[in-house]
Amino acid sequence: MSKNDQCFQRNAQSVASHRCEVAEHRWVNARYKYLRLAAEADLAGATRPGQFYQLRCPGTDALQPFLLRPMSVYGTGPEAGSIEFLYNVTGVGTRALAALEQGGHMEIVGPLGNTFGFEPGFRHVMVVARGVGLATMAPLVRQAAAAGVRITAILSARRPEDLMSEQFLRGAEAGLHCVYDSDGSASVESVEALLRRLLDADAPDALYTCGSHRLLMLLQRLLADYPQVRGEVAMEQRMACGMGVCLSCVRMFDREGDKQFLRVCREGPVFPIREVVGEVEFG
Amino acid sequence: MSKNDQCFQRNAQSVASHRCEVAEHRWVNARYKYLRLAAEADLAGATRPGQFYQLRCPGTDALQPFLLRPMSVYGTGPEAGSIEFLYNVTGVGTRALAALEQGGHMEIVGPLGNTFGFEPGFRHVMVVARGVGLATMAPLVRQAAAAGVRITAILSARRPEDLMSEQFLRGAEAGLHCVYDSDGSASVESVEALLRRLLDADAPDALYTCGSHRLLMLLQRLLADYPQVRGEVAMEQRMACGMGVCLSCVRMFDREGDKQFLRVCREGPVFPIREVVGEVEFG
Amino acid sequence: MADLSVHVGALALRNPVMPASGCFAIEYSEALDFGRLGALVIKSVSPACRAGNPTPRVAETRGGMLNSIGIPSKGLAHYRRDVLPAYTGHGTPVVVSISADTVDEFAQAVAEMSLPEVAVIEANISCPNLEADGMAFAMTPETTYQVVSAIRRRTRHPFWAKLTPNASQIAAVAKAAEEAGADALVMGNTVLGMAIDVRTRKPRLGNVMGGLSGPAIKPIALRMVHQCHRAVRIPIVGCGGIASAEDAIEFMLAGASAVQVGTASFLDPGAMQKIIDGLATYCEDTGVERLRELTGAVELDRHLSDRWLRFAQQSG
Amino acid sequence: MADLSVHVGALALRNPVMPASGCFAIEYSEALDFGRLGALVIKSVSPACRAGNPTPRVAETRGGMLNSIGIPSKGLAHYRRDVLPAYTGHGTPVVVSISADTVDEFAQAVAEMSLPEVAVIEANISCPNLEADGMAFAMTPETTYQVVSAIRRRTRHPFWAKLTPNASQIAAVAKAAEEAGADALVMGNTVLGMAIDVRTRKPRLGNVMGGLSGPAIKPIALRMVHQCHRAVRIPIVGCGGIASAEDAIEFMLAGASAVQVGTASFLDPGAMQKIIDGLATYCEDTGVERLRELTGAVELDRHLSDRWLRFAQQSG
Ligand SMILES: Cc1cc2nc3c(=O)[nH]c(=O)nc-3n(C[C@H](O)[C@H](O)[C@H](O)COP(=O)(O)OP(=O)(O)OC[C@H]3O[C@@H](n4cnc5c(N)ncnc54)[C@H](O)[C@@H]3O)c2cc1C
Ligand SMILES: Cc1cc2nc3c(=O)[nH]c(=O)nc-3n(C[C@H](O)[C@H](O)[C@H](O)COP(=O)(O)OP(=O)(O)OC[C@H]3O[C@@H](n4cnc5c(N)ncnc54)[C@H](O)[C@@H]3O)c2cc1C
Ligand SMILES: Cc1cc2nc3c(=O)[nH]c(=O)nc-3n(C[C@H](O)[C@H](O)[C@H](O)COP(=O)(O)O)c2cc1C
Ligand SMILES: Cc1cc2nc3c(=O)[nH]c(=O)nc-3n(C[C@H](O)[C@H](O)[C@H](O)COP(=O)(O)O)c2cc1C
Ligand code: FES
Ligand code: FES
Repeated sequence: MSKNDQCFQRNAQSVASHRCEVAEHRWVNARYKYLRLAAEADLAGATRPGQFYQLRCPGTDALQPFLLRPMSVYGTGPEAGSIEFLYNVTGVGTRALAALEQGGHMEIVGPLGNTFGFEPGFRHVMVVARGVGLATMAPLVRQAAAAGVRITAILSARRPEDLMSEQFLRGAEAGLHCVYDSDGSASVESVEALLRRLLDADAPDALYTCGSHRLLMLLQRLLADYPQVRGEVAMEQRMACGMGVCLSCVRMFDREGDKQFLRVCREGPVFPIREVVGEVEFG
Repeated sequence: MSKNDQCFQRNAQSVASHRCEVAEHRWVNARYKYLRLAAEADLAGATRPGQFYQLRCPGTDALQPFLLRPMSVYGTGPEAGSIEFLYNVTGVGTRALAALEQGGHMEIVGPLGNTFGFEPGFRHVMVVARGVGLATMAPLVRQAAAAGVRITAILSARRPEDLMSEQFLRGAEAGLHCVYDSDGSASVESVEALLRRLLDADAPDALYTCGSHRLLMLLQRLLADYPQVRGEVAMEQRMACGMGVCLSCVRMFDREGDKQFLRVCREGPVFPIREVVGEVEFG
Repeated sequence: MADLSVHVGALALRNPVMPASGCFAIEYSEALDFGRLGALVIKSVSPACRAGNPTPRVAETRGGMLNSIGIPSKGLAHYRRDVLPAYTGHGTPVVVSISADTVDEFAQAVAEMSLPEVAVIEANISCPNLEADGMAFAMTPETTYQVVSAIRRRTRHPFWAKLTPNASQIAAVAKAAEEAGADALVMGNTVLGMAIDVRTRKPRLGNVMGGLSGPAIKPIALRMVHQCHRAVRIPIVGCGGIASAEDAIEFMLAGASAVQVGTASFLDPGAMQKIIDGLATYCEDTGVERLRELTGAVELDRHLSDRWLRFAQQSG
Repeated sequence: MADLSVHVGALALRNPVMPASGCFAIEYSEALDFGRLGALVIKSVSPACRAGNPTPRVAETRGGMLNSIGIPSKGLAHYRRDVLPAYTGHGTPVVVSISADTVDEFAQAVAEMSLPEVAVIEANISCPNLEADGMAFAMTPETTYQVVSAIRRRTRHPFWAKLTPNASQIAAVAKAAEEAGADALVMGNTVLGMAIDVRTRKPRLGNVMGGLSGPAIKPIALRMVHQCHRAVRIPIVGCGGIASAEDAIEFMLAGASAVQVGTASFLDPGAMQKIIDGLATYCEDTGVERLRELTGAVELDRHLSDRWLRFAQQSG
């Protein structure tokens, strides 16, 4: 666990619960909703790519979430208080959230977690995304585009209608490769072949992924053959505090030969792909 | 406890939880809100004056009521599914309710409780109301007006701006007497003098009251001198089930010389004024 | 349509959903068809006449409520004559719940109520034992054994012992009830709690303390059902915070053969019927043919701790 | 501005609000000024090194959450060197919480942590006692007495015994802790609970059972604070479901001298500061000059039951 003079890994200047107004809230496809909130504070200035907030999803008669829900920041700005999320409507909390109407209010806590290891001096980055991973990496894509860094994007989805490539790139230019379960192009073998071709043709400075454990394991294996490429993944785990306090969100990582439990909410959510221990799932 | 062939006092053909849409919701004065709901079922046809519903006030982030809140029906119709409430915004539940927006939804359970003992053959009725009592007796006033029965109304309030006489009469004609704390006219002595004058001048067939324990005690005393006048009061008590099941809402009454605990939600909320036992408050 | 029928010992029920004692009465026939419930459980009656506790008798808390109704009672004769008959004509088994102050009074009352029209007697041994300084019978294995065996000696009727979640050694209490001859356990009653009005500084209940019920206590009751299920072989009726079909399933998976619904009916008098309908839907959606097969079917991975320990030991 | 300061025994606090162990760590300095809290209570440490429990370690319930974090620990030496120092420079008393597996280990660990920079040691005797088959020390008065007196013999530091709401005879446990020499009680820890995912049929926690915390348990914890307050003369620190200034006041009225806030911080890391501000507002609004005067100030009407009985006896 890295240390600074505050005796802990500081991820943000300050973290607080922000009461926000729902500025925009709409379906993107059959399963995902886009949410834009307006806060008083300068969240755009305080938040870096890869970071997340915890959302206090407002309860409804039938759905009464208690814990906050961790959500990656999908975007910020242009107003200082403007912050965007893109989320999959699945369980109690996200279904309750989906019922929130424009003009309504909700609280979010953050910014939380670390950021992607992006350096403006990079020449070329590669992003491999599936599902919610897309929301997490969108700010990184924007950052890379703004820095004039070349982007190669591999997007994986069940079917073409699930892909959301426009939502991912948001106008950024990228070499785009789309793969699908429906036509077999998203199988591990096909993606491996595609990735090797891309890596061999023009190895990026860094490769980022989020949203699929299978892809993560594939990339970890591949990266062994490309030692010069930095690899990073944004991970998920059940959370309570989201701030590193409760120790609920641990996963095991192999950091310099030393296997240790790290907190996804604090030392992560972004970890070096090479450090991930391909643990079995517990419980 | 009166019995019928169902071995219990049946107050309604059937009781259910009705999901309603908020058709209208607005402040009437600084403390009271008017709420009109639209249900699928024919609540107008099923509900009689004096009956109440239990409202499932939707929770907010800060306010999370658990139990339902008993509220008298302030009015029904003209649509079959239309039902109105008039409520004082005070504690957790009513403050949460006050935040509910037009177009939103909520559930209500009912109809519950008994009805006022009104007979169409009456010539003249007197109503003595204060505070929320006004909401409870408004349907009775409408019923009396529709039956062509003459109405004398004594309305009591802290100050003229709290009175809501229009909300009470809703266009019905009545001999209206307003008394206020602010000018002393609502003191027990003044009201006693007023009532004696009215009763002596033209004794009504029945006298109804709701909303003030002090007025109730006064009326009980007065009615001893007017044995021919029927007297009824709508009572309140903490409730859980609202249906006569949990036994939480009992108060003591003197029914034919036999003191007994009756359930405000089932044998009431309307009781003969003469049966009320002026109990001390417990807890 | 899936088979929702269950057994609680020898007693067959058309479905596992029945009311919890004190949260049900004849007035609910305005909202429910009693012929479609699994059983009808009536409010506890005590042989001694009592007025019940001072008002206010209920207060709400987060996700639940406190009650201190007490057991208002006009005695067994009145009960038999004026209360019981209304429940017996619906083609649904009737469960009579008894409370009493002493072991003998309990046994005597159960004997007296072991009537042909009564399918089951539920002994609410979560109520205070006057011979043990007001501590509930079911608080210790010893007092549980005493009262349950005394009851067993006096009745051949099926009888269920209703345990209290306030007991710390619930498995031992459950075993004592089983050994003493209870036919089933009801797990459980309310959890003792309290609330104070910070404005008036007075307790919110006239009786100061009262029983906490509703969804707030569900995880506690569920845990105890699971612990009882591991400890005894007699069937368990789960109770505590059940408000939906999923809650009922959760209790069955933890080991319950049937469930009781209390507080949820106060929020919707049609709740039990909705739960029954929801059980049928759940079975259809998940391909369960016989609901009763869910009893105790929680999937515990007995090797998980070991695997975790081995996994965790890799760390420094 | 009202005087918010309180005493817990000899220890003076600028206000009664402190975190609950395991629900606070140095990272909250991003959200809170540690110099404005009443005290800083650190996550329990055990002398034995442990990885903690399998994931998932948390699950939500109605109005609360279950956790089975366990007490991950790298031992006392690591704690003293790498954990403790970050807490000691804020001008706010530091409370070190200790867990251990046996009586001796407990006493030894407390002795070792009785350091000048530590204001108080909190003994988390709600944790499993390996010598009593894993049952928590604080489950019975006997084991409570044993462990607390062993600790007392080894330290002169102020020390608080943290009790568990799973104990059925809480007043007797509290008395045992007092007699054995605890300087104060913390009432209390989480309530054992369980949840099952009805889709997967698996327990929601890797460890199957876990501790219930949050507003759901508030009425239970409050009742126990009241029972402890009646039973002992040492001060009580209230804990369980406190999420607002009104909750804190409720616990003080019931008998707490100070309060701990756990789960509420997870929903808002600034919760403790909001509670402190709310206490000041409450005092102003209600004319309370010294907050500490609220301790035990619940207005109980000792004659209410009698009055009620006389009143009720009028009925037939
Ligand atoms: C750092 C991080 C960033 C995330 N970003 C996004 C995002 O941008 N878009 C998006 O759609 N989803 C994202 N997720 C996943 C998202 O948190 C879960 O989908 C969500 O919590 C599910 O909540 P629910 O109430 O719908 O499900 P429920 O099943 O009701 O949740 C029950 C509990 O499990 C937790 N939980 C369920 N699934 C997950 C999960 N996958 N990861 C962690 N906890 C979970 C919930 O938070 C809650 O505590 C992110 C997760 C993490 C950890
Ligand atoms: C039959 C009946 C009809 C009523 N009709 C109306 C009406 O038409 N308009 C109106 O404004 N009020 C009416 N009331 C009173 C209304 O129920 C309470 O004002 C309301 O419950 C307060 O809820 P709260 O959440 O704001 O207060 P809280 O203080 O949060 O309530 C806490 C608990 O106490 C109960 N409670 C509080 N005050 C009362 C009370 N006076 N009577 C019964 N329970 C109470 C609540 O229902 C809740 O269970 C009626 C009460 C009864 C019994
Ligand atoms: C208002 C009320 C009255 C109750 N009366 C009794 C009773 O008379 N006998 C009994 O055994 N349990 C009684 N209980 C406990 C319930 O039967 C049930 O065990 C408890 O409420 C937990 O279930 P729930 O969370 O579904 O309500 C009562 C509960 C409530 C809320
Ligand atoms: C995630 C989590 C971890 C906890 N860890 C500890 C611990 O290490 N030691 C301890 O004494 N209590 C621990 N507790 C219990 C809390 O200190 C507190 O007693 C309990 O949560 C009740 O308070 P609350 O409802 O305010 O959370 C933990 C609680 C939670 C939720
Ligand atoms: S969620 Fe609490 S430590 Fe990560
Ligand atoms: S509120 Fe339940 S009996 Fe009246």
